[in-house]
Amino acid sequence: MSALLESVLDHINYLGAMALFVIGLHTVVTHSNLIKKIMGINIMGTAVFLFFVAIGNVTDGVPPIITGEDVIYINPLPSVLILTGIVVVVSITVYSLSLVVRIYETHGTVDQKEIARLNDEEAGL
Amino acid sequence: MMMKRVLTLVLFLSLFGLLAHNVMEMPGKFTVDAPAYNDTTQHYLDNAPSETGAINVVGAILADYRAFDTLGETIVLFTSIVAVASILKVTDKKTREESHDE
Amino acid sequence: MIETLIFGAMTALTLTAFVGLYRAYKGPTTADRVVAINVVSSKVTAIIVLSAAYAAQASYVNVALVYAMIGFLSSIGVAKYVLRGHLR
Amino acid sequence: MNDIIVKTVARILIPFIQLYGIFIMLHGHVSPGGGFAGGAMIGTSFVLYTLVFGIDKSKKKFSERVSEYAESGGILLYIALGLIGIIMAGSFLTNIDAGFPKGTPGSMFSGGMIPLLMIGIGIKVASTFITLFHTLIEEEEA
Amino acid sequence: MIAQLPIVSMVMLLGMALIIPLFKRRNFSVTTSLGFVVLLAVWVLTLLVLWHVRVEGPMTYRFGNYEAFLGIELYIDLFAVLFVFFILSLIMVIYVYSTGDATEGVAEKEYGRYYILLFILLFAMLGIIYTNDLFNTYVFMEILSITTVSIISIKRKKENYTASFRYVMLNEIGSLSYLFGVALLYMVTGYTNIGLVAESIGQHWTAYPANATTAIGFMVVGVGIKSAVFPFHVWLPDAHSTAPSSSSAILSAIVVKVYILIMIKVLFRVFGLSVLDVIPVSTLLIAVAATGMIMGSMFAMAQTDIKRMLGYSSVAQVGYIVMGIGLISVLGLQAALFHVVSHALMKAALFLSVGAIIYKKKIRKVSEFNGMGFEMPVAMVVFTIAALGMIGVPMTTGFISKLNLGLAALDGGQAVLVFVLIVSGFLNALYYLPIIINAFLKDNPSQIRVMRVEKIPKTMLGPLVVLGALIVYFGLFPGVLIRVLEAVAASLL
Amino acid sequence: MFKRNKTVCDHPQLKQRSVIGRFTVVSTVLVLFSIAFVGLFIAGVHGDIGVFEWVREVAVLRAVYRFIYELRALPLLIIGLPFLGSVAMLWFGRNSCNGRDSIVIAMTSLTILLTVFTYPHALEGGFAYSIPGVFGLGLSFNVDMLGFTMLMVTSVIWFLVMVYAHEYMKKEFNCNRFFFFMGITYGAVLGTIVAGDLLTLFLFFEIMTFASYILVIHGQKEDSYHAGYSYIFMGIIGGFAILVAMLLLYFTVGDLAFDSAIAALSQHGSARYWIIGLLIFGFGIKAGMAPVHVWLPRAHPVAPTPASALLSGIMIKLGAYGILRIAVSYYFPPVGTDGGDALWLTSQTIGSAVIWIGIVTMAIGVFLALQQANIKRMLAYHSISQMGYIVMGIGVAMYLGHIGAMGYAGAIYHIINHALFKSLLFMVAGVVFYHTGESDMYKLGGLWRKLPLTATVCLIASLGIAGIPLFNGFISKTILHHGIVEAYQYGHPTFFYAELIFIVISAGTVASFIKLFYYVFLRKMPARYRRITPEYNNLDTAMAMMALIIVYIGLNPRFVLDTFIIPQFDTLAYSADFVQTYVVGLTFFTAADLWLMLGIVVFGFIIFIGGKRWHLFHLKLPYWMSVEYFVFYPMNWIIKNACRLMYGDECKYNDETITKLRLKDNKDIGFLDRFKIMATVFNTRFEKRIIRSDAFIYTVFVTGVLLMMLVMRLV
Amino acid sequence: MIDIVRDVLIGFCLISGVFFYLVGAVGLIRMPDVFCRMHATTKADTLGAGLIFVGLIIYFGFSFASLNVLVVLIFVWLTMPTAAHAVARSEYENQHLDKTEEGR
Amino acid sequence: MKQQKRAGVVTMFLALYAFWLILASRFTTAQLIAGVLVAALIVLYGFDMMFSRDEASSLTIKRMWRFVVLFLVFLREMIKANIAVAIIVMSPKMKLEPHFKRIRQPLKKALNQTLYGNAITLTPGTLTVLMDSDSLVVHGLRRPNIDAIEGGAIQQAFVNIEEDGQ
Amino acid sequence: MVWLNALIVVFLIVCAIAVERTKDLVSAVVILSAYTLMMSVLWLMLHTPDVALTEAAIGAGVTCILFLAVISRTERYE
Repeated sequence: MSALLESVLDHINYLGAMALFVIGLHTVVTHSNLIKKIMGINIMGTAVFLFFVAIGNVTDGVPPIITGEDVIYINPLPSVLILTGIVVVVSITVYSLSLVVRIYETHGTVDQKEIARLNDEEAGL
Repeated sequence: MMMKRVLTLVLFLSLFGLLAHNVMEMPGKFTVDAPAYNDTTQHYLDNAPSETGAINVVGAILADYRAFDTLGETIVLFTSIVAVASILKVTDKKTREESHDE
Repeated sequence: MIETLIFGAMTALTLTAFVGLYRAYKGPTTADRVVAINVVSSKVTAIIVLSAAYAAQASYVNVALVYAMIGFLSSIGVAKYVLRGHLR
Repeated sequence: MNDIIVKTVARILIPFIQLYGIFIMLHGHVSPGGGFAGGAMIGTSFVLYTLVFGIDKSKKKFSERVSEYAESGGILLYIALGLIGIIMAGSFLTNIDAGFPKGTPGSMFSGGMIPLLMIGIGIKVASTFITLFHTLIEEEEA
Repeated sequence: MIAQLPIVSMVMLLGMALIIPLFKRRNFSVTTSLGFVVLLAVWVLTLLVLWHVRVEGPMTYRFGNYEAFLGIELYIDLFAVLFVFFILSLIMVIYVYSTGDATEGVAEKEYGRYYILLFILLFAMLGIIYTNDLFNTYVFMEILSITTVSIISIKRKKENYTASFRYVMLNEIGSLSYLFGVALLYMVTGYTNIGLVAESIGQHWTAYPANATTAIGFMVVGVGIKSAVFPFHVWLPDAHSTAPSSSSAILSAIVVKVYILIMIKVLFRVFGLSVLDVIPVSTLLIAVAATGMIMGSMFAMAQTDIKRMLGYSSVAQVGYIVMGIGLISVLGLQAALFHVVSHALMKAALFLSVGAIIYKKKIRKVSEFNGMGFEMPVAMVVFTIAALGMIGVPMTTGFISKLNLGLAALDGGQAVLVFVLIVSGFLNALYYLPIIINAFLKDNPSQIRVMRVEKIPKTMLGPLVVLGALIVYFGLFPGVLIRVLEAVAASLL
Repeated sequence: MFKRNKTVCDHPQLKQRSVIGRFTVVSTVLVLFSIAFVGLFIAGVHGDIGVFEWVREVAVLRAVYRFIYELRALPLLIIGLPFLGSVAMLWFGRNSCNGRDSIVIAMTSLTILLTVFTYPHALEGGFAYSIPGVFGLGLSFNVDMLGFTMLMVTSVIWFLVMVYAHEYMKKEFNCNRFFFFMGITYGAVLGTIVAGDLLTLFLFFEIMTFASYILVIHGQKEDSYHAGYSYIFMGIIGGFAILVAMLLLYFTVGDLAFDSAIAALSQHGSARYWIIGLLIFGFGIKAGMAPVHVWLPRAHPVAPTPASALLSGIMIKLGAYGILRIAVSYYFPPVGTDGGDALWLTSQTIGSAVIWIGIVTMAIGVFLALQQANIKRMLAYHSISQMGYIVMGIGVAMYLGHIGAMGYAGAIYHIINHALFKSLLFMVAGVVFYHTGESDMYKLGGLWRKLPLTATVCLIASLGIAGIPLFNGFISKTILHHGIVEAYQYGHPTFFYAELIFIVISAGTVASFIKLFYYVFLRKMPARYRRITPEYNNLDTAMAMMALIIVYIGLNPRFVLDTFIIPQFDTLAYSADFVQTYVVGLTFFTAADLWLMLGIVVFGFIIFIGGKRWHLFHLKLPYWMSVEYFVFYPMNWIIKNACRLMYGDECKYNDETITKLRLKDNKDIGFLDRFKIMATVFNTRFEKRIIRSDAFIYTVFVTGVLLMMLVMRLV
Repeated sequence: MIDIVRDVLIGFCLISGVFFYLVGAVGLIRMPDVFCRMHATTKADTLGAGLIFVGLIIYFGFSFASLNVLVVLIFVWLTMPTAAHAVARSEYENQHLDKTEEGR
Repeated sequence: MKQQKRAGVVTMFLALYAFWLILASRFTTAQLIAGVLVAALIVLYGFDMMFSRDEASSLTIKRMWRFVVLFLVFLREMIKANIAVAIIVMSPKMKLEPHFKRIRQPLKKALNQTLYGNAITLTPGTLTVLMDSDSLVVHGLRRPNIDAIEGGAIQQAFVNIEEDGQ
Repeated sequence: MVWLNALIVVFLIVCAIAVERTKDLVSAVVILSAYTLMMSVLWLMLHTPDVALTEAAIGAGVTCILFLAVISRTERYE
């Protein structure tokens, strides 16, 4: 038991990232509200970033700002990649949000099922 | 309906289970022995101030070693703003009506 | 000793943040949620400063500063939205 | 948000946020932060301004024309710095080899082109967020 | 100096995109002609690079003169530069077309933005193909996806928005999956450079097999979503059918292919045969591809909207390509690459000709194509050539790729795939032929009195003719191309 | 492209008289000239008159002869001529239809000329020419004796039909398009024949399929579109089957030429069977073989008469030609291999199957032909039946191996004969339609008085197809009969029943042509046909020519045998003794054959009279006997029940589109329509559903992939 | 000696700060309506944050870090009540004007 | 008026500069120069963002002292009230009488009003809900809390500051 | 430290689930901002102040407001 617990604690960030990934995915899948979907995407993105950052982490490390002291620095590369990733996800989010606005203006709803129903009606099905 | 929801939940739980199982096999110790903490990292930490003059290694990598990534990322932002403008910018009334009608 | 205390404070604050989360999820009105999140926000600010002390990294305080500055933005946004229905 | 308290606090706060944003932007190479965070902070200050004082004022302060130039300009600055690398050192986006002054590590004026790139990014990000927010909340009169 | 050309060409494209807003007040033709000049210059530069690479072998370009394990590098080998050259050529054709039509449904004010997005899209594609860095690939992938989505949604129609939304959601999920894979790879190797990762994964993956398998799964699925491999094609029909015609052509002919090139890179460059032999990726890809080949055609059959039909046809054709990749052999890869080229040509021709018809006649329904062959002869003839190519009729590129794919399948010991190939081809015939027949051999009852040959602008006519001619040319004389692609495939494996 | 503008001869006012004079005379002269030319050729071959010596003596002619003789690209020229000609006539045909037709006639007659010049090469065993680089594999052409025979038959019949078509097409629209695609088809047919490897053959075969499609749907009516769909899609299926076989072949052998495969093929077990099976399937579709004949009775009647004459006369023969070509090249070990060779065994196995397929094809064709009222439809079914004979002959040739020469000879002979009389019969049907506007034989009658020449040629052709002595059908049927008899003598005794069926079917053929002739030409004439004014024109020229050839072959059966067929055995591995004894030494008109024939005729009369008496010609076959039923009823059932299972009461299976599926008459809703409706149903059910579960699919798939990899890793 | 005093001071500040946060949390749960909850939370938060920050200022001693913390404290005290006020005001006007009542 | 504005600018500039120096954490020449430049830039650019109407007055020692006094008073009140509220919250039976009350306020300047309102909010038991130029609506947990506001110590301190400024 | 880390991860997961479960989009946004806040703390725990800063500025400030802006232009309840 304690071995398992130790293992879990060792991997806690990874596990958390996986859980968040799955939750985000679940949000995207099960919710028909478009804004909710975007939130799900955000959560997924953060999960991946968390995973990335957790890779670079070193217990009792310090941020990689070189001061000349004898300390263990964490791995700086994941942070860099994540910095880029965050902005990318934000821009995607913004773009999808603007799409949602237009969808609401044209369809009168932001619910995917409703939109599908409206489209079906329009197509005469 | 309930059945469907439960099935979905089971699916996602199994996905999580699989992922968790896989994750547990990965190198977990957050130490310098981790595979990712290799010569690249060491080189960054040792030589970044002398090679770039920046003591914040993250900044050094961001704007020097991997500056091309950052360029790409600014372009993502640029693209997103152009895209949003192309969707949301108010055009004159006539074109809008044309495009929304039909 | 002090480090342990700081760590304990961080843990305690994190635990109390759950309460805020509960209220934010449960709260009948929007104001409730926002208030709850405000609590979480201030707790987070405190945690960050505490962690700066714990990790002996003065630069972490900068993050707290960011939260102190723009943490209330969302509250104002929500307030304006509830009041006006738009953000213009 | 026609409220005295909020307005006044915003008025006090906005310059500080901006200053802090610029600080983060300029100190990307010596302390945490960088172009993104700084730019986002500046953008946030304008978002706050818009929220509190309304979009018209905000647009007057940061017009579309400015935003257009800022957006293109940020990237063009970046590219120009990169091209200097090609000319001087035979590789795009070269830092020290291309003749940018290295400075003493740790001081503000160091790191060659890194602060310049950060400024470029910061301008870009700030103007992007401002414009995005303006575009998103702006509703056409129909 | 040659070494600088790839990045210079990329910067030129980017610069073009950035200075378009400055020409806002001028006549728009100035912008388009300037854009064409830039494209032409880039094309010439790429030709130079191609020549250089063919003679001297692959070259690497390191940003900031840093070592590969520190910075980002471009790896310009024959594979990359050949496809860049091909993409540029095709884009030039589509570009010329788009200046004539630009854009059914795009407001005139948006033209500038359309071309900004177009040039950034090109920049991103060049970046994706040239770069030798996994994370950089991700960044460019995001640029690519956001630009592709926005050249769909720029049309500002009801259905465009929903289609774009679905596209952007799935794209983002795909990107994140890919990034996840990159993270997993980074975890055990510590590099993001493709060459170093490949070196390192070959040694380390037995120590962390869970890592490599999860990574390969996520990366393939992530790129698979973007390249519309069968179960993930769901975004494609809507997106392709609603987009402006030139956008559809770009999307279907090029963008999807670029993602497939990423998939090839990931599979063969990153993981390499030693891993692929053990992990059952081949089975997976082949199963997916075979299903896609049949199902895509099945779905296409019942479509009433012609562009939607073409979209589904793309799904099936992507299945062909993935099948070639999944065989994991030189022959299969070569066939897949050839089909990348041939399908790009054919699909571009199809979308552009349909676009010309929509531009002039404003019809989209399959059933309304009666008598179209007499009203718009050139467009319809090009359509016919391309459609016959899709079916796999000899003398078109489609036949050659079918031949190669079939041989590769036999070579891989998967004879049943040949059967799938044939069934798919037959299903293709089932929905392409009636259109052609109706267009040339049936009369449009409402228009029989006023039937006349519609004139389409020369800028639209030229590209159509060029594409049609290319399809036939490569169908008749594929020798050179096949030999080059064989060399490419051999170098990849 | 093909503008819908009517050409000059499409105008009804101009149609009647103005063009009769000059063009008819010219074309008659041309026909006579070509008869003379072919006659000279025949004479030259037999060495009776020193034609070749004469040619060699005249310097100019010698120069021309040598030039053409040494022209290696002659096959390419033969193929290219029709293509060029068709483009040219499209150009000239814009203004005058006479100009266009002149080009057509000139082109076809020139092709005959060029074909004749290949004879020396063909005799020497081949005439190879190749263009490397095209398609990556290169094209190659080869004219051997088999090819030459086919070329000769094709070019002569095509020429005559073109002469016929000039007159006939005046009643149709879109003549330009018709002749253009006729030319393309002609080129493709010639290309298929002179192809030197499978790739080239496939290429031209496909072109032929697509070009002749236009001919089939020329009428542009609903039924012609229906028929056209069947035709083109079956053609495509066949093409794909050939493609697969080609892939397999290229993979196993590494080459596609018609002679290099043998050693490599004999080492591959199952691939050998797959290749031949697929090729027989693919070519069999074009040949109208039994289970896949469904397109033929639809497509042939709806085409304009010249087209259907050529479809029935030439194009379906190409299927048989393909099978034959494969059989004698890939599955035919060289002289000297023993009977235990693997290829022989394959050939034998396949051969027995092919024989039975041929028999079944014959039976189905004749049986259904007897039920038809439409003349062209009946003729189409007879085409199936006669193809059965040919296929059976090929089967015998394959089955018997070294001693299968009789089947081979019979097949080729029947190809020639059937091309002649079936084209002629279709032309007759066309003439009847031309004058009366009617093609239901029960509504016609007594036309021999109005159209005496037509009646005569119809009689000749009918006698030919029925196998009456002194007409050509008798000869080939006799040879085929010898072949099948040999099959059960040297092979398995069950082929005795095949022979029995063969005989019965011959009787059925007789009966049905008695019926045709009786109903159309004899009987009492209905009143509405009394005003027909027969006049001499090109129709009669062409038909008379054809009839003459039929009679000539019937009277001089050894001519074809000696000129065309016997030389082919030089390059084939048939046992020389056997060929010498049985084929060369074959005597026609033996008493046994004549008695058998008499019996058949009598039996045929009995069938006809019995059928007329008890109305057996109006049998309606039950629905469950049709191919559609076998394929689609189960599919229908499965989809219906799957729908019910999944949707319960919401199942929209009774939608409007679906009700169409219930139609039992396969004329209204065809083979492919059913398939398309099925696909549509499937799509409407699942497409949206799949699209709307976008990210869900991702989840399922990722889970599946991870699970699969986990399992693979742990196991 | 001075160290012990400092430690004790820090300990007191931190513990009482956490205590006030705890009070805020309890109030957040127990209070009956929005405004009351606001009382509980905002105030407790403010003093809690203040105490913790003061403790940390003592901890950091006389350095720029403590100045930074002080700045953070100032900003927190500037923004938190503002946010609370904004929310309260919106809620107040909402309730009194009966615009909407959300309670799903 | 203009004078006041200029004074405001200077105040703001100084505040920003101080902020910069605190952030920079070291006094190198580069930091000092950059701080001046950036603070000046922000003040110049954001001039109309910061000063809409009037109001900043010059910073004198006296005023600063008053501020300190205000701060101390405020701290005392706050701690007192905080403990009170904590007791309320922690007691098993919460004796609450929540209510709104409109009270008058004497302050004129927006800055002071703001600080006053915030101070009220910060003091436990009371909450500024609405604020006009001459009155404000306060929500109180208990009656005594609100009653203590009007004329309380904090208000007095604010009045002192305001008077001083004029 | 590990326990705190685990606690924060649990908080994040609970937050994510709350975001998913709640029907009111405004409160979802509000909870999302809390999620971002805690994420930022986690990143400080993992010693990456750069990311924490960026996340703080972008996540808490901009994203949240942009979501709100869109909700204000569309529907509030799911």
